[in-house]
Amino acid sequence: MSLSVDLRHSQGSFTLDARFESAGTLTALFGRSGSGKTTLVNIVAGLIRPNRGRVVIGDQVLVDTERGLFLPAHRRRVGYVFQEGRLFPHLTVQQNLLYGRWFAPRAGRHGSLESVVDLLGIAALLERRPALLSGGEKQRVAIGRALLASPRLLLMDEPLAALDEGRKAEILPYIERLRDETRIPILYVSHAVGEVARLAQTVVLLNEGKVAAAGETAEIMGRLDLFPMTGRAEAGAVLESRIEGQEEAYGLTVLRAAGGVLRVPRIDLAVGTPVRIRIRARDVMLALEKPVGISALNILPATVTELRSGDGPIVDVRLDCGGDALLARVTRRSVEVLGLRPGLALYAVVKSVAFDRRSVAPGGEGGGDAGDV
Amino acid sequence: MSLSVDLRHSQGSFTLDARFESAGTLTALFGRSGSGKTTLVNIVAGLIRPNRGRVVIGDQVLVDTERGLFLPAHRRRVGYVFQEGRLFPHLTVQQNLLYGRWFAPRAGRHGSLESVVDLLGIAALLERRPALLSGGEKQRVAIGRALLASPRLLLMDEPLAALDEGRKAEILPYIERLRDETRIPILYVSHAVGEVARLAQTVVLLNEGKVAAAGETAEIMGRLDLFPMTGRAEAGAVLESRIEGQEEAYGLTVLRAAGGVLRVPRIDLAVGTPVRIRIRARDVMLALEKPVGISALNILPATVTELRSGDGPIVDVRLDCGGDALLARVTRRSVEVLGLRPGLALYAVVKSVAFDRRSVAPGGEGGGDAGDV
Amino acid sequence: QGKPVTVFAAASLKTALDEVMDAWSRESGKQARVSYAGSSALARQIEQGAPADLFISADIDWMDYLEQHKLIRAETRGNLLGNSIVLIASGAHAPAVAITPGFPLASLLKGGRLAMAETSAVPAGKYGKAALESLGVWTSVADRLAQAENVRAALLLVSRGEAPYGIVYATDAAADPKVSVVGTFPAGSHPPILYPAAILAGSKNPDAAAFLAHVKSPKMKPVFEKQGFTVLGQ
Amino acid sequence: MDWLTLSPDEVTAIKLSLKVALWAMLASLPLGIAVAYLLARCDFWGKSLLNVLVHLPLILPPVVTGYILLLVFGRRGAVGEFLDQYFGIVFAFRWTGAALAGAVMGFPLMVRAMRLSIEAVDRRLEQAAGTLGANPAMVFLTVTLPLILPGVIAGMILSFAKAMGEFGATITFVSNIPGETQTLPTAIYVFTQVPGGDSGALRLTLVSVAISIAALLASEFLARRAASRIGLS
Amino acid sequence: MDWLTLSPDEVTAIKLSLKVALWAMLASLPLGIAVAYLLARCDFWGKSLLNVLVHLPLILPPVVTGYILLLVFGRRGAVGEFLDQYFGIVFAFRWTGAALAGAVMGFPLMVRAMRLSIEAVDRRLEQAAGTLGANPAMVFLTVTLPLILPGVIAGMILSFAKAMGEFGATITFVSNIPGETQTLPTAIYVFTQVPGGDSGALRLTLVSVAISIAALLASEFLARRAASRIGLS
Ligand SMILES: Nc1ncnc2c1ncn2[C@@H]1O[C@H](COP(=O)(O)OP(=O)(O)OP(=O)(O)O)[C@@H](O)[C@H]1O
Ligand SMILES: Nc1ncnc2c1ncn2[C@@H]1O[C@H](COP(=O)(O)OP(=O)(O)OP(=O)(O)O)[C@@H](O)[C@H]1O
Ligand SMILES: [Mg+2]
Ligand SMILES: [Mg+2]
Repeated sequence: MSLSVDLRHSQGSFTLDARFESAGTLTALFGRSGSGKTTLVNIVAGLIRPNRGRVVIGDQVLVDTERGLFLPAHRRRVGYVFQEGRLFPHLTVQQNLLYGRWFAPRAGRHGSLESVVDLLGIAALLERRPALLSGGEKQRVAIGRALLASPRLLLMDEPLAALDEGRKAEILPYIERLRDETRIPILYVSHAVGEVARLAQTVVLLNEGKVAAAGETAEIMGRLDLFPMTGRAEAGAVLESRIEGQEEAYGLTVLRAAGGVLRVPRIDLAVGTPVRIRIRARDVMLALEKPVGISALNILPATVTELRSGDGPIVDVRLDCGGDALLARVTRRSVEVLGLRPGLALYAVVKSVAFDRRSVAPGGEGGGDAGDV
Repeated sequence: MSLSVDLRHSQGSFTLDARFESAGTLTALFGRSGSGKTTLVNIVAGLIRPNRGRVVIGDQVLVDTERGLFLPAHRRRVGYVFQEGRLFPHLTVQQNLLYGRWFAPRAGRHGSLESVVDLLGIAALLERRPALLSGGEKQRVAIGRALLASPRLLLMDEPLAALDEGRKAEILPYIERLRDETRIPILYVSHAVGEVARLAQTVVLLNEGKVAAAGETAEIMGRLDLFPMTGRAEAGAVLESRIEGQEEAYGLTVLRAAGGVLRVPRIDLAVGTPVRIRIRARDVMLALEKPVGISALNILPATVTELRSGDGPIVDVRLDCGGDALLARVTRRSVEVLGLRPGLALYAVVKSVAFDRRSVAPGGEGGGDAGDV
Repeated sequence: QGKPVTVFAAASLKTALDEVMDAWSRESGKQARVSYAGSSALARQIEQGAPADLFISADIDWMDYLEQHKLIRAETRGNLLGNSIVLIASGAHAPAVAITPGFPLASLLKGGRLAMAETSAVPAGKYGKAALESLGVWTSVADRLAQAENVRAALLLVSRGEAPYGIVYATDAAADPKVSVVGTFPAGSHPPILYPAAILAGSKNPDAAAFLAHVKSPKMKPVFEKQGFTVLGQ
Repeated sequence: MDWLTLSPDEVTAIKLSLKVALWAMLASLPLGIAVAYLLARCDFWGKSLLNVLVHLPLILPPVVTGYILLLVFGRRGAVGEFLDQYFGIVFAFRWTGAALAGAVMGFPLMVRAMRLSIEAVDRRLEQAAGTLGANPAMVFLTVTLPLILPGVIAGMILSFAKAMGEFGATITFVSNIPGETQTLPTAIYVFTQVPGGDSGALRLTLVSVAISIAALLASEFLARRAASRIGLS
Repeated sequence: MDWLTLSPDEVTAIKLSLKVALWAMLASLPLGIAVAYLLARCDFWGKSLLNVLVHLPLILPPVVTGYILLLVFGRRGAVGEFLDQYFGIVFAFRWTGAALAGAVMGFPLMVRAMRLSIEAVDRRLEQAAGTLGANPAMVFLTVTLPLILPGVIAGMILSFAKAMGEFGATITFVSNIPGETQTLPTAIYVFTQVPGGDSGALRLTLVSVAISIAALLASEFLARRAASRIGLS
């Protein structure tokens, strides 16, 4: 389902002026603290009435100030994971979780209490009241509450910020499944580039209330000029590939991208399934000759297309890898020593690969899975 | 100043039973959601009276249930950055920031309002009330408020969780400076292994209310058996080194570790200063022959000492690198193809280096700096 | 057995009237009930259609008011009881005071206050004021008054020693051992203190007249006299 | 201890007082909550007027309030006549009138307590309930109401206590008819009006205080439970 | 409109009423806050007793309260005698006594409002203030008090309004001395006791209502400001 936003809203000295379309089921809102992410989500949820503008999800108009249309929050059926929890203090965890159920139509329910409770590891907390929970426990209950409301649109404002890596690693695949299986549109706010790159089909980059960039995750994450905003450390490129085969013995899956063959931890998908993989610039090394006797599994021939140095000793290198763009991050010293320049043919040595099943057709045909080596 | 904790406290069905000593000025509390981190910090702050136990900071006893001693919170002079903000809603941001000042003795003040406001980027918010701030803005004000209270002990409960990478990158060095210059002991709760590894001298790993491990950051982060708790993705080793020289032209600094020479983005410290560097396992590649014509700057000869495979295709390799331990993460396939086994001599190719000035003497002699290539 | 007779009576009559009522119930087997309150409140309620049969007021004015508005049966109106007002002093053994024209009340007060019921609204206060005026001492004590909500409150002030002297009904003074009656105001010094009674125009209870007759009957005389009232003959 | 024995009339008065106070409290509760909500949350024309109206019984001497009630709700009163004719509800000189007087006198106290609680509710929780599909009425029932329970209980006990103690307006409005409108306070009042009535007044006062203590303790208990459910303590 | 003209005595009564109500409100404020805090926050032996004591003026008929005041604070009363002898404070027949009566009658209302507000304060904010070095007294002054301001204001207006309307306890305690203890309600009462006094009662009632409207509007304004400072609206 597509999400179309075209808004203008002022609060105090801050003005949100955002316009974007997203066809993806998971749209990431990305931007620095105070850039207007929560404000935008609140407008979509119906908690703020925008000064003017239009929000449409699928074929349902949520707001249209020109036509004087404003669907009240309780009729939007959004599941909103708030940045600050907002659990009901007078209800137990279980009652909090089931709150949205009372109001959701029976048909269209997805996710049972048990499965969500299991996923979030909150079975032991069901009888407690929120005041007695730890920060991360509260956040998990808030996620569960939104999921169990069987929403038609999921709004998640930094849902995983308070969680440890282990817990995140358990919840992320669930969100991916949700995205792919139920095809509920998700608007996802996060500061973690890794999360965004992994989950989002579309990224909207907000900067001081304005949309600095919006588009396919691959494109946005690969744009060197956006690094100051997307964060350098996590920058990378996204490649399209297909599953070529499985190496059962090693627990690896072989992928074929335009630039060559890649090996990644096992993906449980049929041969031929399209898969999107993300390769962080910092995980790519450049070699003039094809290295041998090396632990890295993935060595792709490539050509330098662009060099861009930031401040400091670092240079971002854009490569052409069989038609796809690849990013590598090296030092100025290496640029000089290796004589890197546009046009130079060399090898990209990729150590880690983050990947993500590319959704091909609506309706989805199986669980996605994800990993990070 | 040393921190010594020996506590037993029950709340509901949860029991915290923690005992550790930390000589470091920054002690990281690390552990999964619900493992008791906040509870421990609250006890140190004086907000919870433990059932029994003792907390001593430097030569000051904060609690000693055996001797019936309990220093009330307002006499402990801690600066506590709460997990949930807790800004005073009736005060402006500026008044919130200066609140602790009213009660702090004039002598011993560190950090001016201006410098803290600048650091946190909240100059435009000073006249506002907390209700009108974004999530990250609130968190920044909370950090400022604790810093400006001129505390003798800083307690930070996930202070950076709500902040974007850019902002984090600005605040982290400040915390490092605080740690090194003012030598205020800091108890720092975080889920981000990167943050912990970078900041902490001592790591205390909590698991279900018990101390699973406590000790030097290098040791804890390098222990393969703790990976399930510390998180695999960020695992790595910490090496001791000294500044050997500067390569001004490239913006690089040359470090000498036991295992060889390393090049890292410039550190503004005098030659000879000891520096601690962290090398993530995922950033280390193994090569049987010394690679040439490669962009990685750091190639260290090493010997395999231990192989430990987890579930899946990944194997963690422990290396001996001139006496220091180094970790590398490779696939089972590579182990087989390269024939990795304990005793094998090979080369560790290190792409990225995270580092951190090792504090040598009390009193500190200059600003630390940090980077990540 | 018909509906009980409902009597609206001034609160100060409670003790006596309760006894009278009991006697009636015993004798006639019929029921009566009394709503005791201030005369003014009762009169206003009657004006607003209160379901009362008989009104016994402590105040001529309110009975006149009802009569003007044709709310009582004028032919049944009669003065039931009489009372007198006395000067009381704090303490059980205060010396008597001769209440004569121009008697030195102001100097007796010695800077204290003279406790009275409210002099423009409450009957006992109005009578007291009239008496003091006719005796020519009003102006000397007008700014030394402590005007209470009712006679009982005035009595309380003297009884507690808050005020050295007070003017109350003889009926109230008799019952309090902590005050002594130091003089009685001559009957001519104030309008007669009367408790008029009348059957109300809206009364449909046939027993009302019987009850009124019972109240007036000589048998009940001692009951009222025990409380210090003068029972007025018809 | 003879003077402690209650006469049958007094027992009747006690029972009546309880009935009157309970009804005064319960009957004014829904309106009280509604008015408190309006005053706390809404801005409308005439809000100040409503506010003044609610406070009036507090400001006016009770006798005046009682008189106004008599004029309005009495048999000859505009509203009284109407209610009698069309609904058969009569207040004049009935225990219902005593309850009305008690309710009116306690209304400002009840409303204020509940209003304070409503104003203290974190509206973000109500928003959260809205996003989960609860319409405004459900939000009120499932979130606001439970959260303001301590205030509702406080308002109820204030109203009850006031109705138990109310005398001026009651005696002016519905008089002091034994078995019908003679409540504890009016009975006490009459005792204070006659010589030798002190012991009677004291006796009934003790009863009145005992009842209110019981009510107060019950309310504290309930409020404590409500507060602990909200996690305030 | 002749009947609207105020007599000099009435003007005096109005001024006195204002003075009495203001003092009643202000003088009971510190004690009210302290008691509200105790009841909201502390557990101690005799808490229920204190609670009952505070509510007593609400429960008892005002005449009884006035009577008790007279017994305790009268010249011959235990406390009254002591205060007179050692501090020269006299309540009997003085406007101070009227203020005391007003304060006592308004006390349960004041305490309840403030107590509700205190109970609603997020104690985690007070803890935060504590960690920043504020001792309990400073925490109260800089955090708790500003946060309960709406409740304090509500308590003040309730106390003021009650003192403006109080009549039974006042006239019983300090009687009705023009210029000293004759407040508006007692003046109104007197008018209601005589046939034909209605216009006078109405005139003074209007004045009383006007004053209270002004006070109410002022309190609403202040409460709104306080609330917006807390960010509640
Ligand atoms: N007041 C309380 N009463 C009972 N149990 C509590 C209370 N507060 C916290 N707990 C429980 O104690 C455990 C530890 O809580 P704590 O807040 O210390 O966790 P934490 O390590 O800070 O977790 P997080 O990372 O999620 O903030 C949790 O299981 C929590 O449910
Ligand atoms: N009610 C308000 N009135 C005025 N300004 C506001 C209000 N709420 C937020 N702001 C301002 O609007 C801007 C955007 O706020 P918003 O909460 O949308 O930021 P955000 O992108 O969610 O940031 P964060 O990552 O820190 O949560 C901020 O500068 C904030 O100070
Ligand atoms: Mg936000
Ligand atoms: Mg925590």
